[in-house]
Amino acid sequence: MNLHAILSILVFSPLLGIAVLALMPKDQEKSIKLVGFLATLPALLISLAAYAHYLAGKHLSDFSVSVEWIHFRGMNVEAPYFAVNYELALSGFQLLLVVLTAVVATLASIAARYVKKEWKGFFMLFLLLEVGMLGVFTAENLILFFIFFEVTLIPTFFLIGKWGYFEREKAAYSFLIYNGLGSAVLLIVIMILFAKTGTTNINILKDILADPSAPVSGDLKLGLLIALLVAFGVKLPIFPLHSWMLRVHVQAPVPTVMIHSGILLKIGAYGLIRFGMGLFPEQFDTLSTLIAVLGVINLLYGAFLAFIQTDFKMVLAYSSISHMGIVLIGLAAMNEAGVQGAIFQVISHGLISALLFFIVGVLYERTDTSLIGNLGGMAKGMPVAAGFLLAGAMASLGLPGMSGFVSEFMAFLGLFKEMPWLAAVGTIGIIMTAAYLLRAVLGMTFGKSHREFTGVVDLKGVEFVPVVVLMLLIVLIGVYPSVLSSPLQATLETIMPGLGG
Amino acid sequence: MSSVPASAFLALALILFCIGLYGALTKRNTVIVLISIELMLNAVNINLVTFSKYGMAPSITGQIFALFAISVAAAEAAVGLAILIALYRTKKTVNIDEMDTMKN
Amino acid sequence: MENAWLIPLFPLISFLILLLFGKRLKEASAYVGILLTLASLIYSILVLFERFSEPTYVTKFDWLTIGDFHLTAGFEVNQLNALMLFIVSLVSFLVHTYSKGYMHGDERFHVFYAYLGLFTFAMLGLVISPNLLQTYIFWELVGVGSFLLIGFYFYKEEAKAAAKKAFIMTRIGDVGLFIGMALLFWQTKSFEYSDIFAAVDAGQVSGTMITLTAILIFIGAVGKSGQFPLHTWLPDAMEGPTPVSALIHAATMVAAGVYLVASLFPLFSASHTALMTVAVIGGFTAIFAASIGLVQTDIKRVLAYSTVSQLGYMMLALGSAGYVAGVFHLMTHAFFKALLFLAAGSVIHAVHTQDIEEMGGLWKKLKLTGPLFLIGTLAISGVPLLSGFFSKDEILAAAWEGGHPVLFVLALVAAFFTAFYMFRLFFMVFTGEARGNQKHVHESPSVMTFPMIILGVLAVVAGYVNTPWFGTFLGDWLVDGNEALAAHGHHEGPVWIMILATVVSLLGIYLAWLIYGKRSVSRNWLSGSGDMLHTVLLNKYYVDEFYQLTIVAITKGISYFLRFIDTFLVEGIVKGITGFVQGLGATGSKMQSGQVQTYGAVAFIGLALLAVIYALTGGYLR
Amino acid sequence: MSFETLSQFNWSVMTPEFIILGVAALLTIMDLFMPKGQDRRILGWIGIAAIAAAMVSVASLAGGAVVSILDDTFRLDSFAIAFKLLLLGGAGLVMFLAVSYEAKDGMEEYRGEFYYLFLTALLGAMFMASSGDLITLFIGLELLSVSSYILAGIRKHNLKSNESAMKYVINGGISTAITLFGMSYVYGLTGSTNLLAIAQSLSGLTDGQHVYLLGLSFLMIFVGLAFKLAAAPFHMWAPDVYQGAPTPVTAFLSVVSKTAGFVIVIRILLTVFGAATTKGPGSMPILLDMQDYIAFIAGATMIIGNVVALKQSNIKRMFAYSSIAHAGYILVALTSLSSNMFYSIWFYLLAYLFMNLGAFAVIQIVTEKNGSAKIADFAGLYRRSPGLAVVMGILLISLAGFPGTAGFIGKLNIFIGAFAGTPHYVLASIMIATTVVSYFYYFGVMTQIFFRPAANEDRFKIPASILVVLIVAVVGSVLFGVMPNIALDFMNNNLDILADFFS
Repeated sequence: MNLHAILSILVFSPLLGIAVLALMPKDQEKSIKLVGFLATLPALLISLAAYAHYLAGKHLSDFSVSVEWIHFRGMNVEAPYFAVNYELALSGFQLLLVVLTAVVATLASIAARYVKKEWKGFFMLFLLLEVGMLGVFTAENLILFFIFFEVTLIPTFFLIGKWGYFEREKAAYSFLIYNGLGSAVLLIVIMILFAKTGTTNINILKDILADPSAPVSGDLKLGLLIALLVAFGVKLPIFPLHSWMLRVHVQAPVPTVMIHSGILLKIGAYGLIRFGMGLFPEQFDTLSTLIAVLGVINLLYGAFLAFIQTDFKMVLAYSSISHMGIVLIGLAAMNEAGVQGAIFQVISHGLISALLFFIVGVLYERTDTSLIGNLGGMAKGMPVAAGFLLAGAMASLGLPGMSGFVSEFMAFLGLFKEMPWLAAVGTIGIIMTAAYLLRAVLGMTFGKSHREFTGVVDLKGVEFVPVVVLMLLIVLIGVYPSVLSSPLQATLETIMPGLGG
Repeated sequence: MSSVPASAFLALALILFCIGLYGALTKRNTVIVLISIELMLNAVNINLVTFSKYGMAPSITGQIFALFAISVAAAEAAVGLAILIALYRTKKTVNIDEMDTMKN
Repeated sequence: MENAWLIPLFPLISFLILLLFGKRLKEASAYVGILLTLASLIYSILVLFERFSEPTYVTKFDWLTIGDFHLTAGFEVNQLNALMLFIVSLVSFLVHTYSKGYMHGDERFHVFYAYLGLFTFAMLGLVISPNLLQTYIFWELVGVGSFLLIGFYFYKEEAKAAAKKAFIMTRIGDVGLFIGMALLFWQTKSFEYSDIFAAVDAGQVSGTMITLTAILIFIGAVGKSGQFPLHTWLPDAMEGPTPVSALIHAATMVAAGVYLVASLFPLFSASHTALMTVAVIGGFTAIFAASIGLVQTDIKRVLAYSTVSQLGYMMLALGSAGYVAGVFHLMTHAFFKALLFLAAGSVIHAVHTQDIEEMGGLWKKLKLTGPLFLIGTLAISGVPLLSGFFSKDEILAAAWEGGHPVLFVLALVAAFFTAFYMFRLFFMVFTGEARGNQKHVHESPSVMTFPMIILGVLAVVAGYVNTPWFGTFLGDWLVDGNEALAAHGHHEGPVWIMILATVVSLLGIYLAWLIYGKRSVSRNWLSGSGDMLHTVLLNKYYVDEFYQLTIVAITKGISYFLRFIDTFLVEGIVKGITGFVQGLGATGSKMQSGQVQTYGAVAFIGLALLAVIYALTGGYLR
Repeated sequence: MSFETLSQFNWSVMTPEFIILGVAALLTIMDLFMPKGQDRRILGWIGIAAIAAAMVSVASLAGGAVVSILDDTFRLDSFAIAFKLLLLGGAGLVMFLAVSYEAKDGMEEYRGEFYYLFLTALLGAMFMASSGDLITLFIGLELLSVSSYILAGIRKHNLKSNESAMKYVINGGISTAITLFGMSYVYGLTGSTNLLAIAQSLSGLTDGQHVYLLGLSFLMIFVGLAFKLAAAPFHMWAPDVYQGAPTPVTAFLSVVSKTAGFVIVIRILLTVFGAATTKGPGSMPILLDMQDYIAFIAGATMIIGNVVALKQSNIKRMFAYSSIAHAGYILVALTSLSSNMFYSIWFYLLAYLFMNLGAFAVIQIVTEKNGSAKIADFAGLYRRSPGLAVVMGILLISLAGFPGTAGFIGKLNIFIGAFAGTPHYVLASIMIATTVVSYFYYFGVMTQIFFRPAANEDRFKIPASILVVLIVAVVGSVLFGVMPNIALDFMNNNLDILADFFS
């Protein structure tokens, strides 16, 4: 069979679901939710198949596809210049993110059982969002990447603004505007590169920018990298560009926030690694100290603020900021350990935050609150949920044997080689993480129960699927990290020579 | 015959243009505003005719242009006045500063 | 030995089984736990004996690849590991058995056993780790196990607080360990103990770096072993069920710190400063905790502080290059302290209180527990011919030989204190007449007494594996084949030390008897001597309060400051920008006055503006 | 000029114009002789047919060499063809809107005029597209303007309609005067009104004084023409006129009239000032010298349009500002003067045609239903008519310039031009920033449509003619967003504007 079509099928398979949904009457809740769930499966299966394909020792390049698409006219140069192809491909790194996306999307579609109204519209947008995310991670040129990037924007806006909690519209708007600005900056960078070099294919660009005779001066490169840092800094988010993300995490509905904190934030990290580091290695090196400082700031800032939140969602939101700081720390190290740690953190946080937000969603469904104070002593009422919550917290605070540790460990290990003092400061974050997570989680689960948990049912039925799957993956990565590290080796080798490190 | 220098005509045209502009931007009565616009257009015509006589490369085209300008100006004025009448029927005023039902 | 990795596996299996099926098994869970720990006990005994004859066994496989570095996982069986394996699995097994009686009737019985399994697994994994990274991993897991068990009675606010405290305080130490580890890695390019030692011997690592890393790693040990200043969590940890206190906070986990220092001894011994630090901290903690122990009235807290102080002893030993002494005391202490805790547990089980003021006169009622408790007390007080005597003597000798006269004196005083408060405890609990109601007080079931008996026996005889008289088998064995340690083997301390130690401890016992046994001296004799001092001790030198006022307060302060920034600076800027744009729009739409002439004017002004610019620049902007 | 010379001209190149002219005249007569009561919509359909025919003939003329007749006052080059297609397409869709526009407020008996005035206006625009002489340019411009004055005021019993017409006339008059004044100087300096002749004689310009004067006339012409583009500083009429005029007229002004404006601007600026030198032959042309002024106007236009739009509560006013903003975007392309300028401007106008006319179609339906044009009237549109809501959503997304729509590709084109050669970072940054600002109001409409509850649940009935517009608009916006090369390649293969623009 022809493997080149696979990626396109993978990316656009959710559209099938959209088509089916479009034909369904809008009031059949059960069947709509079922279809919505089923529609996420093809992508999941294909991505897993691709992973198997990799494990079987075959080349991921088998999947890459490139088709003539847009050719911008009037620049008085012939193709391939100013031609944008439809080109998808998979590297190890991308493969992992695609798998992560597919998994989280499927689980989120299960979590969508809590959606109360207009399931049809919800799932159509949800699936569109999945298309966008899958595309982002497989796109091989900047313009295609940007297109998919924006495709994620609009569904998310509606998913937040229509199905979210109390202040949903405000949240949706700040999401739109911040990310709009971020993508605007990104677009400028892309178009400058495009106008200067006539191509946006990442690999070709890498070669062009690598040779000193390129039409892009060093200063310009530095400027572009800083712009990229801002663009993806909004997504990641990097302090002080984070305030939108707090609102989103608090207001968005369960499945959306799972996707959002699990995948969408990771696009920022992906972009920084693939484009920031991949295209401008020297400039990245010159900025590494700054990035490390930003990372430490993120780490501590998020941690300290999470320490005094009263709403568990806010705790998680700030903890996301804090954990993304670790990504920056790892990147700033610019050595195998650091970068690998950063990538690990991307994936592990994707799983962990999805898990935690799902559990919070469950709690909210049961108790109509996510305030730590109101949930005290929850372990009495719903021990299993409490147990998983605790486990999730442990994973999040970097307990060995779970994915969080490996990434944190490597990121810091990397930085300790380059900037030991900064790293030492950063380790305060490790303590604070434990502090705020225990404060919050124990506050919810342990202690005297402030409320009657009678009638509050524990985790049950299909709710176990996301929780257990995510937990298993977290532990798997924690115990046997090679599942991630081996596909990454190739990617790292491609990035590292550029770093000369 | 003693010739008046071209610059004089141009100056006249410029002045006329400015008067017209001033009238168009300040007068309350719409009719006068329309007339002021006519003044501006006529300033143009003076320019054209002047140039067609004393220009860099004198030619008849200027005067043709002027003729077109005149006729167009007439058409414009006609339409303007027609609209003004319609407006007057509904609003019972020709004061331009009272035409502000649409704003914010 | 090739299959020593099975030893930790058994408890893990029990953990998993109980996690999944515990609810159905109910009390039967106990058997699962007991049998599986028994299995690992037997296996570890085999390994121990095997190790007597065979050399160290190491095996490892790639765990994680970072670029060119291959981080490995595996296990190693050297003397120390083998010994620890035996101690841990033994105590764990006994505690498992004991708990069947102690926890009887608890609705979360199976959860308790699951946690025990998890902890045992982690602890056993810790002791067979061949490299720092793996050690760290299990080190953390052990912490979690302890955290879970301390917080077992989760609905009690105290338990919650204690669990949180334990986790965070140990975490602080762990970070030290983490940093040390990371730095050491980039120095030696490896986490393997062997490579590290090799690199240290080869002098690849600068002296300062050795000192720095050693001390950082020691901070980790300080956290786990409840050394000053990170000791405060350990007494609070007594909120956990008593068997847990016996297993984790007396015998095994808290000793992990000592174990860590011991297993990294070559690194420490390479830096005099590091050793000195260890010794000083240890010595200080020993006397510091002992002094607090003098006045506590909660039976478990007294034991807790004595644990802290004993751990201080071990650190002191290691710090003054008494490798064998440290490990030796670690072993004996494990036995008699576990014994004491279990006995205390059985007492609490009987009288349903932990306040010694409400006990008394239990000697007659608890026919078995009493004597066993006495054995333990004698052992810890260092009365001759019991295990504690030999190990403590070894330490004093080491301290003296190591040339720390001051620490030596401190140790002596600590020994005196220990003897005093332990017997104070004993007398108040078992002698005199009953305070508080003691109706239907009864001896614990045999399932609880049996482990105590075994420990009792060990508490008596364990010392004889390493004595000045019957040969120093343990010492020789521990250092055998390891020149790095050979220097720090058994010390033949001068006899006067032994005598002095004996005298001191006997004095302590005598004083305790005068006050609490014979009551010839008023109880307030000590507190009377300075009420101030008494309250200070009672409040544990106000260390907790101090932390509350400093670290916690500062943290909170920073947080609120940052929140201020978040709400006003970050949000403020955003609001400012949006406000500006909105304002621009507002003015723009205000200009839209509906006055057509304004529009024309604007156009004209625009034109004029451009024309003026044009005129001023003479038509050439560039 | 004798009959022979007249008959020698290749009149066939004027076929499209003749068709429109003829049908316009025909409609006038039919309207005259039609019985009073009879429905005049038929005239509209005839007009549509005429436009379709004209389009076909224009398309058939594509690809040929440059033909210029009547002493080079009328020239048919690729530029003319390309933009005539836009004008005709736009006018056609507008006619569809007009056919279903409900006549009230005194325009009932003028319905006939309503249609053929569109045609005359269109005719003027087409002449502008292919005139090679200042005079014909001016005539075309005025034909367009005067017709649209009347159109704006055609609801003669409606105060707003009258008022908007009045404002339009006055501002239009002023702008015309200013433009003409500028033109008169150009004529004075060259003694000719033929663009190419002017270019010829200016290419040797050396005298600093003359250059200076020419610069001034440049400013006058540009500012004067800014009126048609609704670009700053001559933009302020737009909101009022857009609001008061009948919706089809508003649509016409925002698309066709704007396109025509760009046609004339490009014609004059490139031919006249592109050739005029600053310091003798071979030196930098005035146009490049004046680039910064265009940039200044472009920036101001984008900022004003997008920022003020935030504050609007009337959908038509909002779209007025949005159209101002879009004019600004196109001016960025004009500023950059890059080699792909024609492509980017043409493509953007094409995209704008689809998305804006589609949006106005929706607006017309909703406003006629509710009798008012408040943005709040869109509340709950999604519940009332999901189809309409989704269509509007797509069009708004395209206007906001999100990928997958023609609006996005149009912006990409402009950016390529702006960064290629000497990059215009500031201008491009303003453009992107204001684009983000525009999300606010476009998505504001979306929130009304999708999030807010509906005031009343009664549904809409969509007339066939408007349905056509909607379908064409959506298909166009999406198709050219996904496969822009359909348009780009057509232009690339058939219309070599750059080559025959100056010949």
